[in-house]
Amino acid sequence: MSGMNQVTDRLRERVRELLADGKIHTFIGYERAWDPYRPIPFFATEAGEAERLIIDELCVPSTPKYMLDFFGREGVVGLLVKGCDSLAVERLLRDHRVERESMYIIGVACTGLLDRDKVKARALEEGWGAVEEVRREGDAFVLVTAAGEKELGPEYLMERCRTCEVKVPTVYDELLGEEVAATAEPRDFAEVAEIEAMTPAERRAYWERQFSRCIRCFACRNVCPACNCRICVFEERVPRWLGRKTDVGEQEMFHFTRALHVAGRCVDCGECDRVCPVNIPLRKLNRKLMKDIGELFGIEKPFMPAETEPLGQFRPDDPDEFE
Amino acid sequence: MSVKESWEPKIIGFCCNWCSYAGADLAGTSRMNYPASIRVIRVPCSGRVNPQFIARAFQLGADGVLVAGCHPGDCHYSTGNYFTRRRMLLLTRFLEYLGVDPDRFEVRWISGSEGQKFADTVREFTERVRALGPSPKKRDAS
Amino acid sequence: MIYRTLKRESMAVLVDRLKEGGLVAPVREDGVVVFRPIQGDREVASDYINPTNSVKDVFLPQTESLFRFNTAEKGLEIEATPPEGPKYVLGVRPCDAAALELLDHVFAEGQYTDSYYQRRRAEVTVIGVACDQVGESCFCTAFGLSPGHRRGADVMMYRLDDESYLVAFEGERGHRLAEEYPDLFGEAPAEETIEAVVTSYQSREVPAGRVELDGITEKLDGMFEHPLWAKLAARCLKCGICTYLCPTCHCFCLDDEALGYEGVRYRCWDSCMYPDYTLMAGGHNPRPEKANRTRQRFMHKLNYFVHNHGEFQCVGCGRCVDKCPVGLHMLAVIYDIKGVDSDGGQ
Amino acid sequence: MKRIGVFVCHCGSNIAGTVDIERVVEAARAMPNVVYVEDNKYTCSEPGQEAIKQAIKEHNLNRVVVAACSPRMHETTFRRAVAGAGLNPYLLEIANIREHCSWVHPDKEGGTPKAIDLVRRAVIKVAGNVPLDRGRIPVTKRALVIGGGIAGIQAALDIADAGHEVVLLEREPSIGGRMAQLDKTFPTLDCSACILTPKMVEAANHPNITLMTYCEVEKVDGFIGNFSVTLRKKARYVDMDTCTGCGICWGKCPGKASSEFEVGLAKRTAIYVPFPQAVPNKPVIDRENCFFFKTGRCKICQRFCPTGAIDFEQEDELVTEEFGAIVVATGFDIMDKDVYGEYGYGQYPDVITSLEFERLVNASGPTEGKVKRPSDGKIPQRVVFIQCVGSRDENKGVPYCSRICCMYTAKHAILVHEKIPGAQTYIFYIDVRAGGKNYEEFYKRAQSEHEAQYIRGRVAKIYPKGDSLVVVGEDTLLGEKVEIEADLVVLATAVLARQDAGEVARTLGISYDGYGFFTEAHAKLAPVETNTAGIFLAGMCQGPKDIPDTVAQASGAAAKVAALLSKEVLETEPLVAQCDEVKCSGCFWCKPICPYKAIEEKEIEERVGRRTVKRKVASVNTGVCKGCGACTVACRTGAMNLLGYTNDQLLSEVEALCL
Repeated sequence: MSGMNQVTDRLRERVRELLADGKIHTFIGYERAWDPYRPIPFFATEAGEAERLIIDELCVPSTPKYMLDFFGREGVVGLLVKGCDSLAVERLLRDHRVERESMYIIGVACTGLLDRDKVKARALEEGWGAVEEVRREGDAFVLVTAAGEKELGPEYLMERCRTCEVKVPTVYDELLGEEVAATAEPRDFAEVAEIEAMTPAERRAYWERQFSRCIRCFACRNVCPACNCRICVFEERVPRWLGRKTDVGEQEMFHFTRALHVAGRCVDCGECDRVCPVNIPLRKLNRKLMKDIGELFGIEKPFMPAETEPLGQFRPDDPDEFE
Repeated sequence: MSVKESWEPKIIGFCCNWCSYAGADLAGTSRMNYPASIRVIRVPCSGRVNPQFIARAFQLGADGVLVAGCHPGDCHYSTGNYFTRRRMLLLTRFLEYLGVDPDRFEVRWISGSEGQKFADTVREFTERVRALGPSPKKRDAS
Repeated sequence: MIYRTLKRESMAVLVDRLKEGGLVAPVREDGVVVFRPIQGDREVASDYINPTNSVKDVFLPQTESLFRFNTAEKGLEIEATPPEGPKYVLGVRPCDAAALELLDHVFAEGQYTDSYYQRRRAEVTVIGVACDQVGESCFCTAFGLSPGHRRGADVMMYRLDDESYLVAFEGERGHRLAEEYPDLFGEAPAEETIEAVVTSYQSREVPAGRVELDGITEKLDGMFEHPLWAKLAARCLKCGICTYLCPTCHCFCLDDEALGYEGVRYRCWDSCMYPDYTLMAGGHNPRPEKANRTRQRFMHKLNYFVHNHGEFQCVGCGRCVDKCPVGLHMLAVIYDIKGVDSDGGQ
Repeated sequence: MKRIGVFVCHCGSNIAGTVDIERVVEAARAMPNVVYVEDNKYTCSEPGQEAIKQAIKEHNLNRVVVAACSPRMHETTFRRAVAGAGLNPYLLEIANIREHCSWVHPDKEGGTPKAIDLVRRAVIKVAGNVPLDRGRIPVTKRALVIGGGIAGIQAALDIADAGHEVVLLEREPSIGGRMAQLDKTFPTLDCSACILTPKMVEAANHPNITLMTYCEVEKVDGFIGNFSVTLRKKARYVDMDTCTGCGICWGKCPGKASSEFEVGLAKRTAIYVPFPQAVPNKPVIDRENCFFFKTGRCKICQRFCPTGAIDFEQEDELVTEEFGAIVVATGFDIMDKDVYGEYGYGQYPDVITSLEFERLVNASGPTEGKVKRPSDGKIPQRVVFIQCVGSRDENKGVPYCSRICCMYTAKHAILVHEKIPGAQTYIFYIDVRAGGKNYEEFYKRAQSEHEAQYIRGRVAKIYPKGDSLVVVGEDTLLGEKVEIEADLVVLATAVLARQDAGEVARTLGISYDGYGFFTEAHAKLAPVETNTAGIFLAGMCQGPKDIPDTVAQASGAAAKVAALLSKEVLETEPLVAQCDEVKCSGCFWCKPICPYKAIEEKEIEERVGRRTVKRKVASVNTGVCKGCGACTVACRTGAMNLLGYTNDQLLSEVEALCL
């Protein structure tokens, strides 16, 4: 296994060409910024800016959702897309929110991203200082830091990457780096089962605790590729789908609605979990619905954007437990 | 007076116009007695029932919610209740996951000729809800 | 100003006493530290740099009922709903405490004051704990604050040694606390010790706080149309994390919740980062683009507020730095502003 | 300003007996926007309705709530009453305090608070009602019938007789369909051709019918009353106007091909009419078997044609025509025979299908009506029929019953007995289904008068022995193995939907079931309608059925079409879905959920900042929408709403009841 950083030079070269040739007017990738452990989305608009682009296992934020900001604009936007991001692209395509022709997708095969918070905690503890480069060596990650090379084991992988089955983007115009086989751990829903095993009162208490922390910042919604409505119901005043109040009832309503609105369309990218500032386990809501959709309707990969969403179709012989 | 003493369950029912609402009408014309706990909202099809309506009812302290539609295959609009069934299969599980007692939510297929079934459903459902006590929302508020 | 000491083991007793009057303090919960009401045997967290939410939550709650109304019988009847809340907030970092004085500019000074806010400010005792750890994102010193600053705090605790805290009580509310629980607080240590401890906190190194802000307000005066805003805003997710976690952001909106004839008017936070923040009834939005809103946030903090109230609207708590999912935070933006030509290179 | 009047009905003692009307009236007075409340003995009576009208005028009411019996009972009555006072009829809501309250809750303490809740629900809801009007859409007074079998012919004739123009479309060179291939028909043993051909001719000569054979549907746009259909006129290479159908060309043609009409039992020429009674009786050139098209040389037909009608330059032609209604009568296929290898079809020439038997026994068939077996032309003495070959067989075939096989097999047994003196017939069956007028009698006659021997059981295998076949099966009634030596074995293979039914359905925008049969709008109450308004079904394309049922259904479909085309304009239901274009994101997940295909994609222009952008939004065809509201739930953003049952109203109803 080799790391994504290996394609950095090629990436810069291609973006430089694409921008110089006018094939694209913007390229959305990553740059290392104030906190080198947290590369941030970078919008290159001039060929010279291609030099700032990087790609490695710390480049986490998903880029496709930014396409909505380019709605109605002329020209093509270049996107750097990992496996998980490609599902986001597909999501937006199936929801008719972007046009394929408006994107030039540079795909990169990814073998799993680093959990930045875990890495950062250790870096602070051990005083690693800035990180300059991230490599993959076999199963391990090697961080080139101010304090020398540091090796991290697979336990530093992001949770969502452990069971990832889409290492190679499903959609791209060109693919950088070699194809990698999907060697995911079996996809189970252990965290969902854990909650299912609670008593109703425990579950209620659990979710009330989680939801009561919610500050309604809408980061979960805004980062989500499936939450792509022009106008979100949460912004509508008539009808009043959701009060602006943040009491427990409204918070439950918010999280209930958000989860159901992405049910069947969630690509399990896990971005909602990542951005939540107060650690609400949003993915446990999404994945509960995903698990049930899979089991009830016999959908093998419920995270894969499909021709028709599972709730927009039926089979006469669907399970019928209602008398 | 405490909530518990004065409490009678309040159940919100969503009934499709063509089957279940007609079934409830038939229970009426047949003078079948059932508890006054249920209040029915008429919808053209059970496929019109947005899960958010159900969540709103629970949020506002409904002790139970009933969704009733035509039997699968008999939908007036041919396929509406098949979509309802998918949605409700998911919703039942999701509400339970969020800590709503599954006995507070009920989906039934009730045809226009099943007045008895409507009455029985309300009676049984009311008893189950009564056994659970007032909605946790109501208890919080009191 | 009164100085006392507090034994570490007495801290628990203090918490128990304050609980009775209503206490909000940081707790560790599901991997985050947040300010929460302390009830029962809920444990107050001590090992944190700063809670994720700010102390603003206590004084300007995210949702606050203002009054109840009824339009049924005799036209309009209104009944005020006086603010409820804790009497004490414990574990406040110096930056958050200082932020309260910035909020005071808005809600408690000048021609229009906010009685709900004022009442809370008058009733709630702010008990600060000076920072033993400086976070990587902390930059309070850039705003003239420090890990041991006492601005805005009624009480500030400094670690004296492994056994005890040095406690500084300031003003009416501070003094009242000292007087209320004389049994808990020990005699003040020697003057030099106090001086040494406080100075050690106040002169503590804050690496990120070295950023120089001189002249930035003036520079921004001429940057309203600068292309930098669009460049910065490109990566913004339009979420409200930065504004809602910020101890100094204070925008709110009013809303009614009515069923039938009765209802409640409440206010709740709003964020200039939201597209509907400036949306007018007729559908016009004067800040339609992300760039307009991003500019608003930083201009407000680094320019407008300075013009209106004479100081920056930022205390360097670092929450936006830590939590912005795409690194569009105060520190990064300050560097970017400093790095560009104010005429946009034109 | 909303001014709501509430009218509480006593219904004699039906309501007043168990609901405290006074308390309901008092409670209603305090409800939001209610400016007037009264109670009446019988609100639905003439004086009751008059009182509503009076109150609307006197108190300037602009919304009305009637608390009375079920809306299913008197909603129309009260809408009319409200309209009588000049108010839009949709500014009315009904609180059902009889069927849902007084009749089921005998105690006033239970019923009265509930009645108050129900009134409040209606009061809150009606505040959100808006005036609604029926839409009007024009109707193109022409029908298209797709498929020229007996179903299509019948439907076309009936519509034409009702005075409307019809285009009867057939993809083969001649109309007639399957029925033209049959010999006799059960249970009367009429000659199929004798009863069908007059109808074919009638269809051809009817002034209101335009026959379009050798044509297919390419594309269907539009909706009820306004379909725009693109038709492909396949090149015949024969000019229909100049050809006289003299037959010289097919007499001279050297090209040979297996005859579709004779199910491969005979040959035809490359330029051909499918069968002697074909309508139109003018040939087409089968390009694949024509020497000229294969080699570039021949043109014998052209040389001999006395009228110069042969035109090798002809090309397919696309024409677009407007129709108000469409009848789909595309017929059926027969199961591929080699599914059952153990029966040796294809391997043993004397194992044939029932349709082949029809041709063998037909006087104008390849054997001129003499039942000669294919292998050596011998007259068979022992004929075995096997029913349910593919039907009712979940493993290898289809689970459903093909409905016609029992009866035609009985018919075949009778024909064998009549035509071959002394011949013996054996019929392997699972059940005999003879549910039709005179059917049971017919089947009994086959047994008693024609000595057909019925054996209940399946056939395991067939193997040859000398020049005959041994049929090995089991008699499940006797529980023993049977072996019968036969000269001919006839398989009653299953009726299947047309192979390309799915494609046709997609072109038309109608739905089809797992087998490919087109789905009727309602299994019982709308058996000829489809979910696409204006498109109707007739015959086997909807499911297996016999000729009488097919004809009845065709006439039924025709009656529906005639009723539709007799209108100048269609009035549309006002309680339909509506899309808020500002909110609509254009994701179109509402589309697959709509059973009526009422949602279309529409492009709009919009100002975004300083730019004008184009985007697609959902648009509801109100002529097609039936107001089920399923789309509203598929719409996350709430752009799709259902008039009369809006999201806002339903949410406020929930709130009103949870107060």
